Order: sequence, then structure tokens, then C-alpha cells
Amino acid sequence: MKKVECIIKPFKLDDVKTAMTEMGISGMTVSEVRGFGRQKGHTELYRGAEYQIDFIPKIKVELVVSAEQVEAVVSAVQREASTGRIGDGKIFVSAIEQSIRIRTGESGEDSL
Amino acid sequence: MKKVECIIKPFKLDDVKTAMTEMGISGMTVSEVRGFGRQKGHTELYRGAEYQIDFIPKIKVELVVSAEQVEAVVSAVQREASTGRIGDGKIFVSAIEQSIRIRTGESGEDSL
Amino acid sequence: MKKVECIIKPFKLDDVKTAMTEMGISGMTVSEVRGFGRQKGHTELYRGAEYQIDFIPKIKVELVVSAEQVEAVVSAVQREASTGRIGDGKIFVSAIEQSIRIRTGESGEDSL
Amino acid sequence: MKKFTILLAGLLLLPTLALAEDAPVSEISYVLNTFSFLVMGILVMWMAAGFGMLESGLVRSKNVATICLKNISLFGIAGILFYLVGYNLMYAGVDGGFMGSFGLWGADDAAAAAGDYSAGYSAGSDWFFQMVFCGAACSVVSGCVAERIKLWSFLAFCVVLCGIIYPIQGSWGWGGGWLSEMGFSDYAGSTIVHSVGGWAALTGAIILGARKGKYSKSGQVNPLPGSNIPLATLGTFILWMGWYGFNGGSVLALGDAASAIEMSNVMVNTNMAACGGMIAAMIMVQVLYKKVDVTMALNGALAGLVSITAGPATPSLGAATLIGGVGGILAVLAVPFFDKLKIDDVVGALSVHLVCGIWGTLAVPITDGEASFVTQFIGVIATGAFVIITSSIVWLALKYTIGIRVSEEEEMLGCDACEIGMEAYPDFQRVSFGGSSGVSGYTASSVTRD
Amino acid sequence: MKKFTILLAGLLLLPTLALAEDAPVSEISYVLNTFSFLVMGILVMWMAAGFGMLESGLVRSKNVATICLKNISLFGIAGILFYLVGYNLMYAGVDGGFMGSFGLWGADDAAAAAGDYSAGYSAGSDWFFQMVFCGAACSVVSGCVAERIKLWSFLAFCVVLCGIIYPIQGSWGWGGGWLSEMGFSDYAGSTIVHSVGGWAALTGAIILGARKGKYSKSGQVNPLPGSNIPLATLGTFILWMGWYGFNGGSVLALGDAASAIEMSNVMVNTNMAACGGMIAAMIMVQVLYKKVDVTMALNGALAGLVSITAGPATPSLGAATLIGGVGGILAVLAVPFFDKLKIDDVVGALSVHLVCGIWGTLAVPITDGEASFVTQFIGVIATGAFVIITSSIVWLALKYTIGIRVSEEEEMLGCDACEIGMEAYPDFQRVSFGGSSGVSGYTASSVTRD
Amino acid sequence: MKKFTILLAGLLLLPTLALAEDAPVSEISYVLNTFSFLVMGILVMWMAAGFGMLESGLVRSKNVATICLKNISLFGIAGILFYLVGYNLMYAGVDGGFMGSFGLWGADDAAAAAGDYSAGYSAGSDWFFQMVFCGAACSVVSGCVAERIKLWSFLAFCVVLCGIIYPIQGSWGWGGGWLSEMGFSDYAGSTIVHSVGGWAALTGAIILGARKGKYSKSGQVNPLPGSNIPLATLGTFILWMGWYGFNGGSVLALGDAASAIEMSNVMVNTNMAACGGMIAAMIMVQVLYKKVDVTMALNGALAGLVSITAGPATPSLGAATLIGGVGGILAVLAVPFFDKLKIDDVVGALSVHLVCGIWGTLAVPITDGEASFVTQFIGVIATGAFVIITSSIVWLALKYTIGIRVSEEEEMLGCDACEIGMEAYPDFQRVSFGGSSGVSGYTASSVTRD
Ligand SMILES: Nc1ncnc2c1ncn2[C@@H]1O[C@H](COP(=O)(O)OP(=O)(O)O)[C@@H](O)[C@H]1O
Ligand SMILES: Nc1ncnc2c1ncn2[C@@H]1O[C@H](COP(=O)(O)OP(=O)(O)O)[C@@H](O)[C@H]1O
Ligand SMILES: Nc1ncnc2c1ncn2[C@@H]1O[C@H](COP(=O)(O)OP(=O)(O)O)[C@@H](O)[C@H]1O
Repeated sequence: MKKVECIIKPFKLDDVKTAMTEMGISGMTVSEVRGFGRQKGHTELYRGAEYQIDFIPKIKVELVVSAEQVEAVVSAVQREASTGRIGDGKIFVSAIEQSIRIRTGESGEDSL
Repeated sequence: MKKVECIIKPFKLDDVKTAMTEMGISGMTVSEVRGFGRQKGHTELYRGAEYQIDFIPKIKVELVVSAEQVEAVVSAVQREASTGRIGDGKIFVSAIEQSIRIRTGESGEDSL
Repeated sequence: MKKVECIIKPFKLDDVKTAMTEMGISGMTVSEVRGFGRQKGHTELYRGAEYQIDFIPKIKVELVVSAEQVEAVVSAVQREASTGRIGDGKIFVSAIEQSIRIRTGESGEDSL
Repeated sequence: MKKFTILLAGLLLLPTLALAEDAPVSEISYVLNTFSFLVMGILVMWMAAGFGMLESGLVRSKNVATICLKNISLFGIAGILFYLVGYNLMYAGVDGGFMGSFGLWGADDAAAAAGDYSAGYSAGSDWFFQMVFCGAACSVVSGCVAERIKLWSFLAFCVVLCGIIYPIQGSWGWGGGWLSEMGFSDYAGSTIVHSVGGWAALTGAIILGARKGKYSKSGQVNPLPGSNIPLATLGTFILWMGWYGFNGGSVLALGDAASAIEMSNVMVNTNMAACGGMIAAMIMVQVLYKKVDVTMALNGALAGLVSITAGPATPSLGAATLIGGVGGILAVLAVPFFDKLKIDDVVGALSVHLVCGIWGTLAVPITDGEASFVTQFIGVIATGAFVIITSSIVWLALKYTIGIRVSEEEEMLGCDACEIGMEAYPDFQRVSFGGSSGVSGYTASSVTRD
Repeated sequence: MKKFTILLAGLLLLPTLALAEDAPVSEISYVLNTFSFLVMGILVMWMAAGFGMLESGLVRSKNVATICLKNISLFGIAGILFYLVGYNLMYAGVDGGFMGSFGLWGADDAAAAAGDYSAGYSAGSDWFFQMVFCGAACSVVSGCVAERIKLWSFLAFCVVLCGIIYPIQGSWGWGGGWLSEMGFSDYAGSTIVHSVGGWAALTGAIILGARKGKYSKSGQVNPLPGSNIPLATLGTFILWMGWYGFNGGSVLALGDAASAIEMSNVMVNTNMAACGGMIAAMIMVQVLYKKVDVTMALNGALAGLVSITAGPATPSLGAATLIGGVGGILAVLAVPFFDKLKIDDVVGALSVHLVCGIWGTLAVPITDGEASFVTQFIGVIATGAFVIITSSIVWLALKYTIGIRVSEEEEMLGCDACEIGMEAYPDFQRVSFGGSSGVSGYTASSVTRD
Repeated sequence: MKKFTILLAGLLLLPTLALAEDAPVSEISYVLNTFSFLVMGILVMWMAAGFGMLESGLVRSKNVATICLKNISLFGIAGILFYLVGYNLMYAGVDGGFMGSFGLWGADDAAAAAGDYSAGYSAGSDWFFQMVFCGAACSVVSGCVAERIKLWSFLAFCVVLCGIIYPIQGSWGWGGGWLSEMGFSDYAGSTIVHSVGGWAALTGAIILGARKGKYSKSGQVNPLPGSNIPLATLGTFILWMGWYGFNGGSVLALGDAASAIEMSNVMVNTNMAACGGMIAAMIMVQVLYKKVDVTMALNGALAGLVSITAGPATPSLGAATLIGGVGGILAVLAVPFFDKLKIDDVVGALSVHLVCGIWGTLAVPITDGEASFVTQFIGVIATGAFVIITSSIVWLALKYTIGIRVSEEEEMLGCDACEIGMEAYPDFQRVSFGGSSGVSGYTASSVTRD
């Protein structure tokens, strides 16, 4: 199994989620992160002093899927999350050695 | 070393933490995530319009442990976090190549 | 490519970020986590009842870098994030099999 | 001229005041009338804070700092414009006509200083009490057009509303203009204050369009939940409190027992209407939706208050409760109605101030024999027509000059970051995917879908 | 009948008012008495917002919208019930007995309209001032039983409290019933308002049981920290402000120098008691716990206010400070005491309103020669017994019919999501594991443990 | 003695009061003067809540509970100290000198009880109105030294400020001391209240030093953004509302038409100055920074209010607007000025209360023929010198005994966790890296850098 970790723009979450559901991906885990990269943040002003927002809100979507699904998932995410504008984010793929469903104790791909 | 990543129901954190401490697991890192899966969220109502809560609050617990400990840790978490109801969550195991304790620079299992 | 995952004290983020930028690391992803370990939290008081803060606020910094950069990154983070006091945190290194830049579809190290 | 007739009624009821030589008591009446204006006026000013908190609680966290700024600055604008133009345009030499005269306002208490208290109260106290009402009309607008309007364009609209639109129509009913000659009866402003704000808000909401993501192509409504319910509740409590002054002060006198009794009845009825509106709204939402939406209960209380404002002196407690109760039910029904029309009213200002402002005005004859349904109807129509036309002109003029709506990206990021350059809650982690996924925080998901 | 005796005392002190023919001044007194009721009544109404903010700040974020709704809707219920039943049951023809008569209330100011001002004030102003007190008793209950009671069951209890329980016991001491005949002295309601709310809250808290997770089997107390300290502070400031009207308005007159002097002394003493209560509580927690718990300081100020409410007219400033100070210390000690009994009082309502309501009532004879300790004691006991019995019956009747407590899962998820169907702070990321791990946010960890 | 002269002026204008035998009206005047003190005093007390909310909104979330505690407890200290020492030191037998006498204050209304109303108002109402002013001076200090001062050291300073510093200098201008003999004119306290708080805050801020991370070695300013803008806005609305009582009550009379007229003018001018200050500040920040910083708009409104406080009775509405407008501009310019001096003023208290307190005092002669610029200048200087010296002594004495500043680690973790042992918002996920990375939440990043 593989973990597909996607850093995307927050307003793209819906599209990614919809695409995954349509692909029959049953689950995912999402969290709020802040990103630092080529995309530069805006400057804010407080009582006469300006300052730069270095860290930009992003959403991290983690999907654990079977090895076969990886390619499809990656390209779907890439398609859905892309706006063509800087800061669209990344997709990282890594190996998952074992997966267990807590409720049933099932393991392996059945647990996803 | 292995990373054991557990997605659990928030109110199970205490039990998992207690079990780990009893097993002599010295540390863990916890974060707030939202999960999407078989468990369906409740609907909320705002000014006459209903809407579905798709993403359910979950807790992610990350434990980096030595290879030998993995099995014990996994089964302990599975035991403690389970309610038998849908949405209990998952445990994912992956490989950690290197670990360093920032304070001392120790590396490998001593750093855990 | 490797993922370098650093759990650090929140007030160290700036120094780590600066060091990375100086090393030409173009991006990173940061999130709020809570840590449990040797460092003990303080006790709080509410209406006559004391309680222990078990989970201490930490920052998780995730950097995906090329294999060659890992060593330099790790030692830089270790240097910058260290105060010598308990609770400085950990650095975990793991393998990343694939990386894609959503905007362009570039993959591999070019995508970082 | 309502302001004076009522007071004179009071004077006649009080022999000691009718007799010119009986200075002492008459002076005390003058003092009491003045003090009543000041104390009640302070309560009405306080309503500006109530609107501010209500709206801060009902917008999303990314637009809170902006709505705070709008709510406090519009009160500043109201004060300045009512001094520069408003007061005289509303009250100076209307004589049954369509407007007063232009010119700065200045206090003239020479007569009273010379021992002639027939004015009834000090000029300043009267100006103060009239000015705070003007601010209320703007507050109604700000809530309805929130989260997408440009700051300075909104403030520019307030300048015209306070300086021209509000005073001119106000002169008809309160300044001794043609409506008052006809016998139009609007005790504290269901029409003259609340529906005026409502009509201006309606034209603004239509010309601005809905917030991105509020309505999906499929016509489905995506709620954009308010970010801070206790603030919205506090705002409603403040408005309820201030309304005692809004209606109670509109007795315009305290110098004799008759006025004191009337003020008591007005305050009691104001309270009963708020109770009726809130409880009716709660029962209504429980029946319709099986849950009690807090924001609807808050709207219900305000709906009751707006409904009684046109005639709080004549009803019995029971009648006042019912008038308010009908208002509460109307508000609950109006919210989905405006959504069906895709008119995006962030805080329910149209349902509360426009719909119930009209209802309250038309309800006056039910308990007030002297009021005529026809005249009330004419007043509602005339005011509505005037405000729709004038405010549309202003909104469109602004739209085609400096523009009235922030860019789609600014709207997505929030007005606070883009227009004010700061966050309302910088220390707090905000969720960018809310209940209805992608909606709260960032609405753009819907944007891209639609 | 406290209401009248005090006023008559005032009248007698003022010759010009005693003489029937001297209408003018007497009319002014009538106006001043009326205006005082209205202004002070508005301040007491404002206390409902104070309770609302205090409680919103002291419950967890998942129950905030619900507590907001309860606090504003109970005020609506108080108004309607006091009109339908309460007022007459409390004040109409009690004549030394145990209750007044049933029947709608309606204003009758015919005498005053005819120039006879002997009533002293307008009927509406009196009703208004009495009604707002009724709401305060409910507010005390809502804070104590928060975070686990069902919305509609709570509101049903308020209906009975406002319509039956409060007015009946109130008629004993304030309506001219048997307690007032005995000489029971409760100036503004330490017993009649605060301890009544306290007793009703106590029975409710016991019958409901503690919130899940508050007490572990081992008997250890798991704090469930309040979610918004500045709101709780604002609520306390509002209550402090409103209390000037609560006690000051209870002079029940302003028509002569004697009443004005008494009102001044009452307000000054009210303020000193709050100061004393807060400072004493702060020192006490610093000594006991080495840290100053803000919520205890807030409770201390309120404890001081409750303590002085039974007799704010007679003490010197020093005595008032001490009476308040003792109240503050009692509150700090009572909080852990109730926790030891596993009686879960979310906001400290029992420590503040019940304990200090009793203390304040018993403290009256210390500075008021006319009050007797025995009579005060009888009043406290009789009121307590009556309210414990009647409110227990109501709570149990509700428990075995519609039920009073939300399900364990609903409690875990929060009343907002389950009963109201919305979140109080939807844009904000909440931590589901708080200070004492697993407690704030989701308490179920303790649930499963216990 | 301002307090009396103005009132006597009132008495003389009112023949019926001048004649001793004409008791009735004179008694009513006495009642009205007393009631005015009480109502206006309640509004001034409310300002303590305003300062509390403003400051809670402008500090970072980790210091909010502490600032709440400071703001409410300082009001308790003010009440107790003004009773123990303050009042008599300020008003008892100053006779053109430099201070009054020591001793507890107690109400003496014997004369009035005996039918002699020449005192003009009840003793208690006067004490109450003077006491609430004393609290305001402390509130100014708390905002400026927030986020780094130790709780008990701050409260100890308040004890001295309320008990010694404030009353002594107050006796000069208001207690009939040397400054009033010179004809120094400070109607409601631009100098005597606001600049006094400002000077004490200035010395405190300098002796304490800036918050860690506010200024980087390079001299660059790192903003530490306030955590809750709507609370700050609410606080400003409360202060604006309370200011009507602050200035309006300072007429010190309501017993005749002349006082009522003056009170009306004072309130109207107070409002116009706030409007002017806010709008001028908004335009100023828009021009300077291309964005409208809400907190600057709030400061602007308060700056306008402070500016008019020294002389709100004499200006026309236009003049009042301009005086306030200049104040608003001064405040906007003063904020970066103090930052350049590395004097860390968390909420802008110096820019608002000190700078505009001076400006307002010096502006009196512009509209008040009787005031002399030289005397005003002497008053400003003398008060400043006295407060700088005395408060420096107190701050330094505290610094070298119990200490005044929390440890660097405590400051990093926040005063709430360390001094109070609780969080203000425990349920909410806070971001420990804010806008300017690493600054909000935890400032230590800058600490280690610098
Ligand atoms: N090397 C990296 N490791 C981890 N996260 C990264 C890395 N580079 C970028 N990111 C994440 O991806 C987001 C987008 O990257 P950015 O360089 O801004 O735009 P783009 O990917 O379009 O070039 C960043 O905000 C950050 O969260
Ligand atoms: N394929 C997946 N990848 C990552 N996280 C997942 C995946 N499937 C489920 N999860 C996480 O596990 C949680 C529980 O899964 P769910 O299907 O709801 O219940 P169960 O595991 O009991 O069948 C989800 O809320 C989500 O956070
Ligand atoms: N085995 C582990 N797995 C995951 N995270 C850990 C582990 N041990 C420690 N951590 C993280 O590192 C942080 C610091 O560890 P701690 O033991 O407190 O101090 P130190 O690393 O200096 O000995 C913890 O708060 C936790 O977030």
C-alpha cells in the first residue's frame, strides 16, 4: 500500500474529495497546514507596522491506497487541485507497510 | 524504526496514551485532523438551510518505535481505540530510516 | 527523495525557516501538533481543581528534499532548533518514492 | 409635526405648565423632557454597538474586522452628516411639504435662557435624540450587504443615506411634511427608520449580488454560518435594551404624569413585542425544522421590536405580544423566501427591518383608532418608492465609478486581509473547510463549482 | 407591603406631597418615581445579558450556542408569564396571606390621569420593574444546570418558575404576605430572587446529575474549563452595572430628597460590597491555591453583590465592604464544597446566589436595627423549603415525562450540534483534547473510564 | 472648587432655588442633581468594562485572562481606596492648597434631611461620581503595561495611584486647590484623569521595557497583533457610551434649565469630537498606509473623546468636531512615534490619553474666553511633573522589591498560564506562528534573535 500525501489550496478540497469519491476511494484524512514556498504571502498592517505573511494556509490530504490505485489517484488529484497558478502544491507518495482497521482488526488492503 | 500512525476517535486519546505509557513508550506526537470515510457526519441547520458535515473530527497519534515494539504497540492501540462502532479509525505503519534527538544529537533508537 | 520531519519548539520555527532558506530549500510545510514526552507540562488551576497539561504545543516541519541534501538539512535543523533543554524535539527521516508539483505536473526532484 | 403635537398634548394635560407665569414647574418639565431625550438617546446610540456585535457574530471570521469598522464608522458619519445637513433638511421649515432646508445645525436655547420654556426641551437634547436614529438606518444596511461590499463605497453610501435620503423622507412623517398632514402614524420609526434601512439594503443586496458560494447553480442554498454566536446574542440583548430608549424616548416628553404614563406603557409594550416575536420564532423554527436555530430566535426578538415600533403606545400587553409574535413568524418565513429569490441577506436585515417594518406600520390602526389603514399604506408605499429609487441611483453611481464589490479573490481571502490588512482573530487556527465542506472560511470551492 | 411602605415614608417626609391640593410637585414626584422605575428596570433587564455572557464564557465551546439561546429565551418567557400570571399572583390582594390572585395584568392609571397621584408611580413602570426581577431568578438556574439539560425541558421549568414558584414566595415578603407582616426584611431580593434561583438550581443539579467526566470514580474532580474568559468578564461587568439598578431601583421612589439620599447610599454600598467580595475572593484564592483564578474573582464580585442585596440601605461603606467580603470568601469556599458533594454547578451559581443569598439575608440585622435575626431565619427556611419542594416536583415531573437530560452521546458531541444543530464558533479549530487531556471538547474519555 | 461654583451658577440662574423658603422646587433640584450624578456615574463605571474589552481585544490570546482580571480588580481597588483615603485627600479642606486631609469618607446628609438642600445633591451621589473617575485613570495604565507586568505589582501600583497620586493632583484643579485658584480649566479631566493615567503609564512602560520581540535589534518593529478585534470594537463603543456620562455628568447639576441645556451641549459636543477623531484617523491611516487599520480608527474615536473632555461645554458642534479631529490625527502620528522611541504601548494608551489629554487641555482657550493658555500650560506641566516623579518612585520601589516584570519564559508562555494558571480560550487551537512568523502566540523567536 502507498500513502499519497497532497498539499493543496484549501478551496480545492471539495473538488479533490468529489473526484476521490467518484473513483471509489472510501476514505481520507485531512488537516490544516501552512505552507512556505515559491508562493509569497500578502503583507499585513498593524498599527503602522507592516509585516509579511510567510506561511500560507494549505490543506493536507492523506490517502492510503493500494499500489495499483496510486497512479490514478495521483493524476486525479493533480488534475483537480491545479489552477495553474503558483502555490498549487505538491503530491508526495510513500510506502505503507501495514494497515489495520481498528474496529474490526482487519489488516492490509481490506482495511482501507 | 517504524512510524505507527493512528487515526482515532478524539475521546479515545486518553486510553491510548495511558496504554502507551504503561508499555513504556516515552513519547508521541498528536494532532487534530478531520476524517472522511464510512462514518457519516451529522447534518447541521443554519437559517433554514440544512447541510451535511462531511469531515469528522479525529485525532492522529504518531509514534516512532523500534521495529520490535511495533506489533505490541499496534495491538495495544487497536484494543484501546476500538468501540466496535463505525469510524474507529485506522493504524498505518511505515518505515523511519533515521531519528535524531535535537537536544543531544543522539540518533537511532536511543533518540526515542 | 527523503522526507525530513521535525518536531520542534514553536519559538524555534523562525530560526529553522531562516536556516533552510539560506540553504536554498525552497519549501516546507508546517503544522501545529502537541507533544508528549520527557518534557512535562505545567499544571493549570480551574475553580479549585488542579490539572496537568500533558500535551505540549510543538510545531511539525515537513521538508521533502533530495537524498544528498538530507544530511545537511538534518544537521542544520538540529543546530537551529536546539536549546539544550528537555523537549527540544526530534527529527525523523523517511523515504519518499515520488513527488509531483501539482501546478506543472513535474515530478521527481524538479518538483521540489 | 409629531415632535411637537405630542409634547403640546402633554403640556395641555398639565395645568401648571399651561400657565405661563407658573415658571418653576414648567422649568422642571423642561429639565425632565431634556433629560429624557439625553438618557433615551444614549440608549439608542448603544444600539449601534448592538448592530455591530450582531453583525460581527453573523459574518464569517475573515470579514469580522471589516464589519466592526463599518459599524463604528457609520455612526461617526451619521453624527457629522446630521449636523451638516440632516437635521435641518428633516425638521427646518417643512410645513407640510416634501423636505426642509439646507444648512448647518446649531443649538438655539435663547428663549429658555430667558425663562421661556415653551420649547419644551433644550435644542441639543432634541438634536441628539434625532441624530442617533439616523445612525440606526445605516446599521440596517451594513448587515445586509456585508462580506462583499467595498469599505469606502459603503461609507459613501452612508453619507448620502444620512445626509439626504433619510432626512428627506423623515421630514414627510416626522418633520411636519405631507405625510404627517395626512395623519400618517409612525411612532418611533417602523417605516421611517427600519423600512428605510431595509429598502436601501434591498437595493444594495440586489445590485451587489450574492456572496460567492451562497447559491449553487442548482439553486441549492449553501449556508455560510456566522462565526460567533455569543457575539450575535450580545448584540441582540444590546438592541433589545436600546429599544426601550428608541420607543420610550419617542414619547418626546417626561414633564408631566401623562407623558410618564405613556412612556411606561410604551416600554412595557416594547418588551412584550420582543418576547412575543422571539417565542413565536422559536416555536416556528422548531415546527418547521425540528431544531431551534439561535440566529432565528434572535431575529425573532428583533422582528417583534421592529413590529411594535410604529405604534407602541396604544396596544394592550396582549395585543403588543401578538403584534410582535406575527413579526417573529414573518421573519422566520422571510429568510428562506429571500434565499429563494437569491437575494443574499447576511444577517436577516430584510426579514427583520423591511418586512416587519411594513407589518408594524400597517398594524397601527388595529389598536389606534386615530390611524387609518389607507394612510399607513400610502406612507409605506411612498417611502418605499422614494428610497428604492434614490438608493438605487446611489448604488449604481458608485458601482460605475469607484466600484462597490471586492474582487472574487479578495472575497475568497476575506475583506479583512484585503481591505483592512489585518485579521480579526489572528491567534486562532481557522478551519478552511467548514460544516458544509469548503464553505466556511473559504467559499471558493463553491465558486469554482458554480 | 414593602413597595408601598417605603414610598409612603417618602411621601410623609415631603410635606408638599402629603398635602393633596399641592398637585404640581406631587405630580413631579409621580413622574420621578416612574422614571426611576423605568431607568432602573432597564438596568436590571441588562443583567439578563450579563448572565448570558457570563454563562457563555464559562461553558465549553460545544454548548455555547445553546446557553445563549436559553438565556435570551428565558427573558422572553419571564415577560409573558409575569403578564399572564406572575404579577397578580405576587401583588394582587395578598393581604398577609400566602399568595395573590390569578389573572392577566393590565395597567390602570385612571386615578393619576384624573390628577390623583397617590399611587406614587405609573402602573406600567411598576410592572416593568417587578418583571425584570423575575427573569433574574431563571438566569441563576440556567448557569447551574448548563451543558446537559434539554432545551425545552429547561424552558418548561422556567415557565413554572416565573408563573408560579417565584410569584407565590415573592408575595410573602414583597406582596404584603405573611413574611412581610412578620417584619421579614429583604430589600432587593437576596432571598426572594437570588436564593430562590439558587434553590431551584440546586434541586435541578441534583436531579440532573453531574456532567459526564466532571467527577471520576476515584472522586477526583476533572475541571471542564470555560471556553471564553473575556465574555465571562464582560458578563460580570454587566451584572455589576445592572445591580445598581437592581438595588438602587428598590428604593421604589425618587420623588423626594429622602429617597434620593437613600438611593445614593444604596448604590454606594452596592458598589462597596462588590469591591469587597472581589478583593476578598482574590486574596483567598491566592492564599489557597497560589494563583488567582479569574473565574473566582468574578464569582467573588457577584457574591459581594448578592450579599448586600438584602440590606443595602443601612450599612456604612465599611460595613458594606465587609458584608461583601465575607460573601466573596464564602463563594470561594463553597465551590470545592459542592464539588465534594459531586453537585456539578457549571458557573458557580450555587456558591454565589444560594450561599450568599442566605448570608446576605441573615446579615441584615447586623446593620438594621428593625430587622430580627429570627424572622430573617424563618424567611430563609420557609422560602428554601417551599422552593425545594415545588421545584423538585417540577423537575421530576419533567424527568419522567419529556425527560430533562440529553443522551450521553449528545452530551459528548455537545448540545449545540445536537439540540440546536449548529456550532457557536464554526470557523475555529477546536482542540478535542484540552488541558486535562481528553476533558475539554470531548469528555467521553472520562465517560468510558468511569 | 469647580464642583460647587458651577452648581451655584446654576442656583443663581434659578430664582426659585435662590429663595430659601421656596422649598419644594429646591428639593426637586436636589433630587435631580443627585439622580444625574447616579445615572451618569453608572455610565462612567461602565467605562471600566469598556477598557477591559478594548484591552482584552488588543493583547495576544495568551495574556487575555490576565488583562481581564486586572481590569475588573482595579475597579474594586479604586472603590476601596477612594473610600479609605482618596475622596477626602482630594476634596476635604484643600482651600487653595496642595492636598486635602486624610481620613475615611462617610456620607453626611443631615442638612438635607432637615430640609436644607443647599448642598445641592446627596453626599453619596457625589462620592459615587468622583470615585468612578478614579478608576478610569488606572484603566489607562493597565492597557499600556499589559502582557509583561506582574499581576500583584500592577495592583499595588493601582493602590497608590488611587489612594495618593490621583487624589492629590486632583485636589489642585477640582478640590479647590492652587490650580483652580489660578483659573485652570479642566471640565471633565483631559489632564486630571486621562493625562494622569497617561503619565503613570509612560513611566511604567519605560521602566518595564518593551515586550520581548516587539523591537528587533535592527530597530524594526514586529507587530504583536491583538487577538480579538470585535472585543476591541465593543470596548470602544462602551467607552463612547460611557463618555456621555463622563462629560455630561461633569455639569454637576440638572436642577435647572441652565444645567440641562449645558448637559445637552456637552453631550452633543462629546459625540461630535468622537466622530471627528474617528473619521480623521481613518482618513489619515488610509493616506499614510493605504489601508484602514481598525485599531487606529478605534483609537481615533477615543482620541477625539479625550480631546474634548477638558472643555466640552463651550465649543460649537463644528469646533468640537475639529478639536476631536486634531486629536484623532495626533493619535495616528503618536503610535509610530512611541514605537520609534521603543516605548511599547500595547493598546495605544499614550497616544490617546496622554497626547490628546494634553492637546485637549491646551485647546480649551480656543473656545472658552475665560480660560488662559498660560494657566492651562502650567496645569499640564505641573500635573505631568508630579505624576512622573511620584509614579516613577512607586514603579522603581516595586521593581527593586517584589519585582514588576514576569520572567522571560513566563512572558513567552503567556501571563495566563503562569500568573493565573489558566487559559482565556482553552477550547481553541491557537497558532504559535502568526502573521509575522513566530511573533503572535510565541514571541521568543524574536527573543532568541535579538
Ligand atoms: N520541499 C517541500 N517539502 C514540503 N512541502 C513543500 C515543499 N515545497 C513546497 N511545499 C508545499 O507546497 C506548497 C506549494 O509550493 P509552492 O512552491 O508555493 O508552489 P508550487 O508548488 O506551485 O511551485 C507550499 O506552500 C508548501 O506547503
Ligand atoms: N484510505 C484512507 N486513507 C487515510 N485515512 C483513512 C482512509 N480510510 C479511512 N481513513 C480515516 O479513518 C477514519 C475512520 O474510517 P471509517 O471508514 O469512517 O471507519 P472504519 O475505519 O471504522 O471503517 C476516517 O475518518 C479517516 O480519517
Ligand atoms: N517516540 C516518539 N514518536 C513521536 N514523537 C515523539 C516521540 N518521542 C518524542 N516525540 C516528540 O518529541 C517531543 C520532544 O520529546 P521529549 O521527550 O519531550 O524531549 P527530548 O526529545 O528533548 O527528550 C515530544 O513532545 C513529542 O512531540
